[in-house]
Amino acid sequence: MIEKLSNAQIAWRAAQDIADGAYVNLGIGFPEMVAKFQPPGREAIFHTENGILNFGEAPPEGEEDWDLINAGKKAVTLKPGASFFHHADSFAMVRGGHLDVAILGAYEVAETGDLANWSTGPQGIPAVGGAMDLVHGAKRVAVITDHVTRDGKPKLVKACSLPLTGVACVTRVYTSLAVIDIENARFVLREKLACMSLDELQALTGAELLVQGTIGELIVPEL
Amino acid sequence: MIEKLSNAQIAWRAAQDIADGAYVNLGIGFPEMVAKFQPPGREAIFHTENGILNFGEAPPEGEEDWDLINAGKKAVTLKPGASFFHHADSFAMVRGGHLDVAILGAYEVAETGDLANWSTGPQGIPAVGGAMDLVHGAKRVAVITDHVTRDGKPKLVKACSLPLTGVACVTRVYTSLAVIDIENARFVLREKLACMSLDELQALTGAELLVQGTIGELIVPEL
Amino acid sequence: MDKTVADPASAVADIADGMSIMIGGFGGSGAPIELIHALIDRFHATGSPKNLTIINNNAGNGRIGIAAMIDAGMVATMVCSFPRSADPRAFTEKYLAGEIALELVPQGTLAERIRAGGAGIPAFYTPTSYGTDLAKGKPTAEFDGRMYVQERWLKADVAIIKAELADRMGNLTYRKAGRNFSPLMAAAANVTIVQARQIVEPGNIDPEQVITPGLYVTRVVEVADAQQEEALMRAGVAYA
Amino acid sequence: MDKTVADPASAVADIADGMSIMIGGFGGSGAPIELIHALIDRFHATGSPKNLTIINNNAGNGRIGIAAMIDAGMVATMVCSFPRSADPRAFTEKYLAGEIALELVPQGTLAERIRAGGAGIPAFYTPTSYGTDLAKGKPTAEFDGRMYVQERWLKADVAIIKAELADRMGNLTYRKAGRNFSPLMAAAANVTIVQARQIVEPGNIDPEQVITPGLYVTRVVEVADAQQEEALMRAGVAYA
Repeated sequence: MIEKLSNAQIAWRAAQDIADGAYVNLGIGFPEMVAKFQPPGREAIFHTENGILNFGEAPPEGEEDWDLINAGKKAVTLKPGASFFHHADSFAMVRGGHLDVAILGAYEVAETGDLANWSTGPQGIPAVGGAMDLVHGAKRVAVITDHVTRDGKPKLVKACSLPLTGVACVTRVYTSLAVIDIENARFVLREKLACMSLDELQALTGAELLVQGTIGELIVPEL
Repeated sequence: MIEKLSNAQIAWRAAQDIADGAYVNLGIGFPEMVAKFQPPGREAIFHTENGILNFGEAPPEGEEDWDLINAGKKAVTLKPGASFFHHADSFAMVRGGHLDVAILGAYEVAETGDLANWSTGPQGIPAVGGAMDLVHGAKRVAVITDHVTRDGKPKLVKACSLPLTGVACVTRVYTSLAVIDIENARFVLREKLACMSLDELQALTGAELLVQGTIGELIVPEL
Repeated sequence: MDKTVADPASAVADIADGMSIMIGGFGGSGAPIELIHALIDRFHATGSPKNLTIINNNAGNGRIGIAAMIDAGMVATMVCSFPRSADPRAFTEKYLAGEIALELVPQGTLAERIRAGGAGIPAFYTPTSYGTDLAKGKPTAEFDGRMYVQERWLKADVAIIKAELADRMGNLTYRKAGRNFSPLMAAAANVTIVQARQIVEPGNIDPEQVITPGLYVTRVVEVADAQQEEALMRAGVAYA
Repeated sequence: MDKTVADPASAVADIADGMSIMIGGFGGSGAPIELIHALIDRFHATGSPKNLTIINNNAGNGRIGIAAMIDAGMVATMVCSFPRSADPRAFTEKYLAGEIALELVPQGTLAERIRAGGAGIPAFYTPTSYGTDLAKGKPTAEFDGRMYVQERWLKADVAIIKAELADRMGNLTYRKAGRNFSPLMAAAANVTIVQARQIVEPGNIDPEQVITPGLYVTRVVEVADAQQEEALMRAGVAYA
């Protein structure tokens, strides 16, 4: 049994690639966790779609200000140098390419960079939020995700079967097993867990993993 | 010799049609004069393209603040309830139909409502400013002008000979001799100086003046 | 010039059956609860307004605010980006029963369409949604080698929003992230109705700090101790 | 994060031949005179930068600021709405001699094109200029029975602008109508260079009052006693 990374560990790994001074949007839910793992000495500035730049952690329970929330409707705080702006200005930042990184969750990522993360199909209530804007805005669009579904099916696929969030938008995927870049519409394996062979990883991946040069070891602390 | 209205008198007449509480943009130059003749008890709010709403008169000489100017680059003051905004927001007000009245000067106005007021032809330096935006934004676009050119040629014409500022945009013209509406691509005479016959006025006008009902007398105080 | 009115009921008195209403707020942040509840009160008393199209980022939460409008049966169509919430049952039940229509719009496109409505821009191109189900049927075009979707402006009969300070000419400031869609909606509606925490005299808001200039505002009502949707929801309040 | 630099010369040191530069200001209001003059100083010392495309509402006044850049022969193309001024001789002489190109853009379209450049909107439709010479060659389209002109976004290599307060993260406020095009340009350029009257620590500008968030700003230089173009012009100053 391979010991895959926990969500916190995936988030930690993604956080290591955020440069000092980067402007970053973290999707609601699991991606929000990335903020906790900023390397010491680096200062990322977090953007939330509902009009705040440079927000910080959640306030203590009972001290929430419900006019000061993030896109996930969770209470946040402000850091020095924060600003407020309206929704059109907020998405001008997104769509205009002013964010350095957006990190999103995924149902499926295709080797073409297509992302499906907003709809599991025609049943249920569709809800898209800001995901379709984020995938076409940030300079780098990364996904954090378990490598496979709960049923063990690949989430990294040749072509998405679910409704798309965006076409050819994802450039890096951090999974519970590997770090994979998307280049020229192919998955390029950058890092994998040492305890796992390339063949084992390939068997859990729905499209071919290219190897270019050495494959790094995916090393993440206990969290 | 007909005693035509002075520019101040034309501006006075135009000012009488500005309702209490109206949001108004006055073109640079002659139209700026309209602000001086607001009827007592009425409060118009003046907009300038460079990002001020509710500005007031010029400050005393020597007390100018050159960051507080109007579109004509003249120093102005603020009234209580003023606001500043950037140029895109300023023209959103214009283009979005949020101004009640824009009053502009003219080289020519056609009976179709076409306006030419920005270019006298290919020679010289072309300069358009905000005129092309204003004619497609305000709920009511009015022109103030001498009835004829310095050479005595009609400025109210069947079709403009000079480069257009906008097509079918003017709805009322205040001239030195008359007040004329543009309706269904025709000039409709509303008021004229009492000292002048309809035939005399028609002779100075480049397209037919329709009469609908009574023609009011254009009465303006000495100014 | 005095745009103030006495109470929420008179502020929203002319909202009629079949109108489209932009409602400010993102979740509970900036939601004009008292104006919404004044509409619900009138509906219960008179049967109007109903058959409304509501434009908001979300589709209500719990049993207050927009959710309570939906529960009451006032809403025919929701235009929103994210009709989910901590407690989405009001919308979910009506939607699954086929009793409410949904126009789902990506959040940035929703904001930009409303901004375009206020700014006199009838259409614009965005990369957002290109190649997805939400772009189906929309014109597309290539600019500089990249594909874009044409989106249309969005306007409404009425906007109801919440401000922090207002002066009697309608100049507004907002509170923190409560700003969100409200300045855009104020510009995109024929009639803009504002509840403000405090109404001050003109001149008492610094002209540099006005976010919504008064020309976008039709009327203003002071609601000093406004309720907060999130707090009501967490307290389990149902407005009916 | 510290975006401050020591002086105007180092702030503009990487502006190179052939670049497009958006320059904030409307007439003298908000014009970043010290940054412009730093560019002129470098041109006189080194012959660079030249062959520039300058985007501004106007085309200079008197013999200072943009007019002095034109006089010096640094400017190949002006993109503006109104190349007239109290003393327009710098532009006028070069234009009539065929030594400078002019792209004339209606003022609201200029603002919206720059806004679109910053907002990732490659094209939009406006009623402005429909049926006029300035719409020639541009696509048109009908929406809801009215005709509109398609306009493209406008971006630049560099923006140089003037702010009132800046913090070292680049958050900005402006002074009165000096705001004009600057917030738009800050978002539409690859590199945004700011001269601010005062640089403060992050946290010393109220987040509600930030007009340009720091993510649009590349570097900031404090110019405490900035010169005013209009005052210089009236004093007959020539910068060379």
